[in-house]
Amino acid sequence: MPLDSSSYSIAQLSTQAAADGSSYLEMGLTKIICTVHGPRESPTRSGSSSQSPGAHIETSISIAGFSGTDRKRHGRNDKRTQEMQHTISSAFSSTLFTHLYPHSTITISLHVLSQDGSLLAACLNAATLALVDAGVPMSDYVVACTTGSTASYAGDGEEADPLLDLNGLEEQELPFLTVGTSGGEDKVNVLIMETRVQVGRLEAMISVGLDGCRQIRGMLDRVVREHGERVLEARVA
Amino acid sequence: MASSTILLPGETVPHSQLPESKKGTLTLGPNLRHLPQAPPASISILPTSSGLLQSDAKKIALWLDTPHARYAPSVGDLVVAQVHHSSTETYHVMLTPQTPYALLGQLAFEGANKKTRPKLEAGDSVYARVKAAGRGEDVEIECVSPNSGKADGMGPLKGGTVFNVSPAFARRLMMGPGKGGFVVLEELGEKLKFEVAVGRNGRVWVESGSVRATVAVGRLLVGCDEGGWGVEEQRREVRRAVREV
Amino acid sequence: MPISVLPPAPAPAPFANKPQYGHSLDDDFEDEDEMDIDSLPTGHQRTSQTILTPGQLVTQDPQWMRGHGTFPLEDRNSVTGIHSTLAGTLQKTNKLLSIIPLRARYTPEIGELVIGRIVEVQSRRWKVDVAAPLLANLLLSSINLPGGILRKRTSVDELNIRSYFSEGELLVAEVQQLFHDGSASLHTRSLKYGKLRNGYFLSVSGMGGGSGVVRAKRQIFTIQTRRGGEVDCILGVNGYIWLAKHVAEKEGVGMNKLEEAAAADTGMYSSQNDEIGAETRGEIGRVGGCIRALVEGGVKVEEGTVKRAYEASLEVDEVDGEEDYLGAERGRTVVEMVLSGRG
Amino acid sequence: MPSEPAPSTNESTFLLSALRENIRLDGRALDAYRPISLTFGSEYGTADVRLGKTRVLAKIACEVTTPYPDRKFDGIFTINTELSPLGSPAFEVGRQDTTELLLSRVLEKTIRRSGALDTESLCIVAGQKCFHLKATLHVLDHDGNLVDASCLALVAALLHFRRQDIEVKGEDVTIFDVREREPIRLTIQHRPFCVSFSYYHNGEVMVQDATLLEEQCRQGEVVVSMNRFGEVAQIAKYGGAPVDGLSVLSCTTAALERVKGFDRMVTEALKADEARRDEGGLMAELSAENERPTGSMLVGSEN
Amino acid sequence: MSPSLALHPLVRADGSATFTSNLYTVLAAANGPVEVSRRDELPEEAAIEVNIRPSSGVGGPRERWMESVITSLLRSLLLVHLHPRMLVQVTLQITAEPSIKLKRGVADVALLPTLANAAFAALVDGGLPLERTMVAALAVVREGEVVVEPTEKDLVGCQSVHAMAYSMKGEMLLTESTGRFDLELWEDVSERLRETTMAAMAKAGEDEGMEGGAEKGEPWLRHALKENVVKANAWREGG
Repeated sequence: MPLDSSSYSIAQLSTQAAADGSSYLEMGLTKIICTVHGPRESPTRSGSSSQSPGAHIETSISIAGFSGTDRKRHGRNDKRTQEMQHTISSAFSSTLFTHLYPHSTITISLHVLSQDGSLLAACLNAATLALVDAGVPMSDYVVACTTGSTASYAGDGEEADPLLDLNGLEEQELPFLTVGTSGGEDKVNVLIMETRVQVGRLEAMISVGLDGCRQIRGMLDRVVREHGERVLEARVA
Repeated sequence: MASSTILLPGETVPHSQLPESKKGTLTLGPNLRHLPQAPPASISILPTSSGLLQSDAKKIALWLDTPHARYAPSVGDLVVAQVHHSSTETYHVMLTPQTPYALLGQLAFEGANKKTRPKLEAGDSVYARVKAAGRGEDVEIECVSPNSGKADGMGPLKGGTVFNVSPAFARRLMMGPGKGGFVVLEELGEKLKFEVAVGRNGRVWVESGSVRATVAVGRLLVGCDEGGWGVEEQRREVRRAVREV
Repeated sequence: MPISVLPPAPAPAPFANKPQYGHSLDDDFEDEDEMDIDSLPTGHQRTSQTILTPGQLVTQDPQWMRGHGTFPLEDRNSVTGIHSTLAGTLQKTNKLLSIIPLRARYTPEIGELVIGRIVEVQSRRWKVDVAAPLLANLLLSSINLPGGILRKRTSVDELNIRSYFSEGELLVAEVQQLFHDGSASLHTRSLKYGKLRNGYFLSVSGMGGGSGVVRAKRQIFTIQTRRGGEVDCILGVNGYIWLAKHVAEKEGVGMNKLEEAAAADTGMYSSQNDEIGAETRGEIGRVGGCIRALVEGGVKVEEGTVKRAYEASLEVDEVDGEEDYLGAERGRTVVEMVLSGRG
Repeated sequence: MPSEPAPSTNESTFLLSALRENIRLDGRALDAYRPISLTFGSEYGTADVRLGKTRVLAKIACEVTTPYPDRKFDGIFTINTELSPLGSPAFEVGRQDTTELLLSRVLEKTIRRSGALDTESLCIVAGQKCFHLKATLHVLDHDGNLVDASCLALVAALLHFRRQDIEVKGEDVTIFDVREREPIRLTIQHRPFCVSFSYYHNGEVMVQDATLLEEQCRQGEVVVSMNRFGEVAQIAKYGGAPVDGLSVLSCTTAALERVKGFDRMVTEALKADEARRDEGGLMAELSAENERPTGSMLVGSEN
Repeated sequence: MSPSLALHPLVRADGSATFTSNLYTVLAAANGPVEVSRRDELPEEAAIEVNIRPSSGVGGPRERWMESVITSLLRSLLLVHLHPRMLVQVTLQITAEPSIKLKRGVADVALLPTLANAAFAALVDGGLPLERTMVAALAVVREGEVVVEPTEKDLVGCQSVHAMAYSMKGEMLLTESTGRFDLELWEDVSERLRETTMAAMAKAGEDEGMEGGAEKGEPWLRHALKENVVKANAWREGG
């Protein structure tokens, strides 16, 4: 299934000069700014805190009050947000070469300006770009997308048509999951599903998701290369 | 031998239970304290926990055993410690979780000098003896015998794995064959080849070269601790374990 | 001060306008496979002009060795290849392949000149921020103490440690040693190193970026400004830059120990600025503006470019009339002049 | 700040090499659970689950309150998980930690979001009065796999719970004391259970019901929640080392088998508990009356 | 009915105990001595931290108040100076409560003896150094009559509720009362409670000598602790 990407996704690197790495990503109407700081020395190194062999990855997500339609205030202590933060941190801790940076911290800050579905996926993609920009070594990009299933959970599995990259409205109506890959060859890094669905439906959903991730990886890779070429041009000039 | 006096915290130890030795001073072991302000005629010794009063007439010692207490380091104890981090001259090691780290000098190994000292990483295990432990001060351990300057079996523990048992069980294991009510290690030793280092802090290191055998030894120890097996049961379980390996 | 309002940058073109690139992972890996490594010249400062991205296969040829920015990965046919971990360019040093990132935090190396900020004072050392992943160490024994090199360190010095450097103060130093975790140990045992004052700090992205400070023959130089006298420029390899009023060196070049001691005594560790004239301040600001313009234009910052940019800024002033601000259009003009001057 | 100490290098290296040979330190098969025991308390809505050394106690309480203004026809159902030093000296009172966060999120998604409890049935007078059902989870001993044990305890407690009976006459609501009228069961629409998989060696070794040590050494986990009809309530794989898509799918297959076992076990335990309570014979007729609505709901979810 | 006490029901905590009175069941865990946060560290003695957790929901001001009462009681029991700059942590989980709703103030006082006994037993189990042995008990005054160890029914409509704890030597360690009563009545209650608590700790020999020993109940605390010790030392006979 081709990802409908015409005039749809926009991504940039090095958008914030003050950060070690930064990116701006749009997936549909979901818009995210990501900044990466570090690796830098962990602030608390008292005797009791453990001397971790590798860098610690901290993620913070701030969701702007105006990002959704309902103008809800999203507290930092919201458990849903905290869960996303945990997911992003642990997704990257297996992909980044954290052992190169003992007792230091890499901070990923995600600012959600507008949300319309696929929030976790967009956050993961934006963070990947910002980390590449920051020059943190990684074994592969982490790329993610959402897939849904058209029929409700009670229906017959055969007729259900999986769909890719859901917007907010679709997420409310359909069972869906977020799948993130890294390491190539359809390796699943992140898989989060929060809606009820018949078990038979999963296989199709996951395989469509993996295909979507492959396409998104291509996009992100192109963005990185174009950015790199621009940088090189300036250097040579 | 074991007396049958069971005391509650704050009860006075009956005079009849004091070791009958005129010479030498009475040594008070764990969980007992002496109230000096009491009239001199009556020696006032109070237990701080509930337990069975133990006495040793030869050493003129008196102590109380508590079954479940957290391990409290005391000088001379052998422990299995885990390196947490290192600073310039010392390793900071863990004896029990959630307690301040004990100190292990980087040169407190057999024949260690600046060049030959063993390099330990966080997470490594050592078999060591408690060198100093006092109220309100840091616990110190060492991997070298203070008298001989030899390792005496202490030092870094390579390979194998560590099993957690209760400190009381560890102490009984260390009493030697038969005395602590355990025959597991002895029985096993006849059938399997393995190394073991019992730490008073409730950690037992086992290494046999084979995963299966190490697991078998560990499971027997843990089973013995948690199941409270009698001698016969221990023999039976050992036989079964050996068959499986 | 005039403020220039920049129009928002046009949104980058959406993906679909371009040909699909690297449709699948496998394509990616195989297409990029045969990079012509052999024709790449070996040595520093000379890297390939192709961008490598994280996860990409560099080569499967077993003759090459893995350097920084690469990792080994076995593919389905259990052939181990060298893959990139960074977005950057390939550098070849004999048989060693490394990836030079487009941008990264500073990685200290022995002998490099850095500018740092004191973050923490400990009993016998300072912790210094040098824009690296870990804070650098500066031992009390690695600094020159007032009273000359022969002076013995005493416990009084330990107690007075804050009188040499205290939190927030800036210094220029050299990387003396690296620890196994990659953190640096600094020293200031030379007259050109030590506490910084009488000037202005700015930070640009460090090594490996498209712009910023690069290692050069001279990191410390003096610009003879038109009106404000001489301005000292210290370009820390870590991307920290110090611009200050030039302080005349005491009597000649061949300093002996006595003179060193004397120099050390006179306010070596003073935190007070000297009197700086308004014109000098203006010129310091102009040099700062030039450096910022260079960074914005993606030009590397080194002695040559900074000096040329300064000259260019004066020319711009002659054409456009005098103005302090060197942003936006004026900045771009300066950069163009610098580049054309070189070409 | 107390924390669970990291296992020593000896322990983690050994555990990994043992798993390479498909050996677990306690002698279990990779897909075997530790002995499970489920007991109910004397009060309704109390379930105590032991999973080896892990032990969790779920308690359900109910009170009358006003519903949320935006959800007039729904009662309130909250799940509260707090880890205390009871479960492990490493837990601190009032501190937010990841274990607790993930546990509460998984339970939230598995039980609340999947609609296991019909919250509409907790409504008394729309917009004015409703029941607030509070489920509290006490972790008494933590030796790994809190998620599976907690979910099992919570579902069992919900099935065991009886709320006070009510009578609505226009605006007047009478709430009957337990002594006056036999309390009634909750409307449970389906019974989801969690099955957690820990994996090692890049997903080549998958282990069910990991102990604390196994959890500390793992590369990642996959938590699958589903009911015995194969409806998946949630799946969570929060990062960790990447694994094949196929092995995630095989987790769901294995989970289904396990869930069927859990379901059977809960049913039997409930039956046994009822038999015990029924000894007096007094409750026989009353409970027969209550059997009907709950039974029909179960059938309903089978379609 | 004499209260029941089970020692070491938990695995992870250093010491633990389940105590069931006529009204409540409390599960107690004691950890210590463990590392203490800088903020709570005391230079000369161990800090004591008590946490009370209601059976459902999270604790509030009532629990905080009970915590402060139990903390000061434990301070008089523990030999805190033996572990300076350390922490003794006691967690008390209420697992069963009376099914009827009690008045707030009444319920708080009524819970105290159960909490105290459970906490004490957990400390003993955890081998923490104690200065003395104690037992707490509850009494209510109902229609002018003192009822020791009341049941749910006794609590409804009582005039006053009294929770007290005594050491083995008869020292009063805790007294909390609520309701309407005068000094004379309080003295009467405290004497009755003293007898009850002393009986719970009495040695077998003394018990018979006591007047109306049977009525006061058996020395359940001594029995429970003794049993625990005997069980732990069973191997000595076998070996």
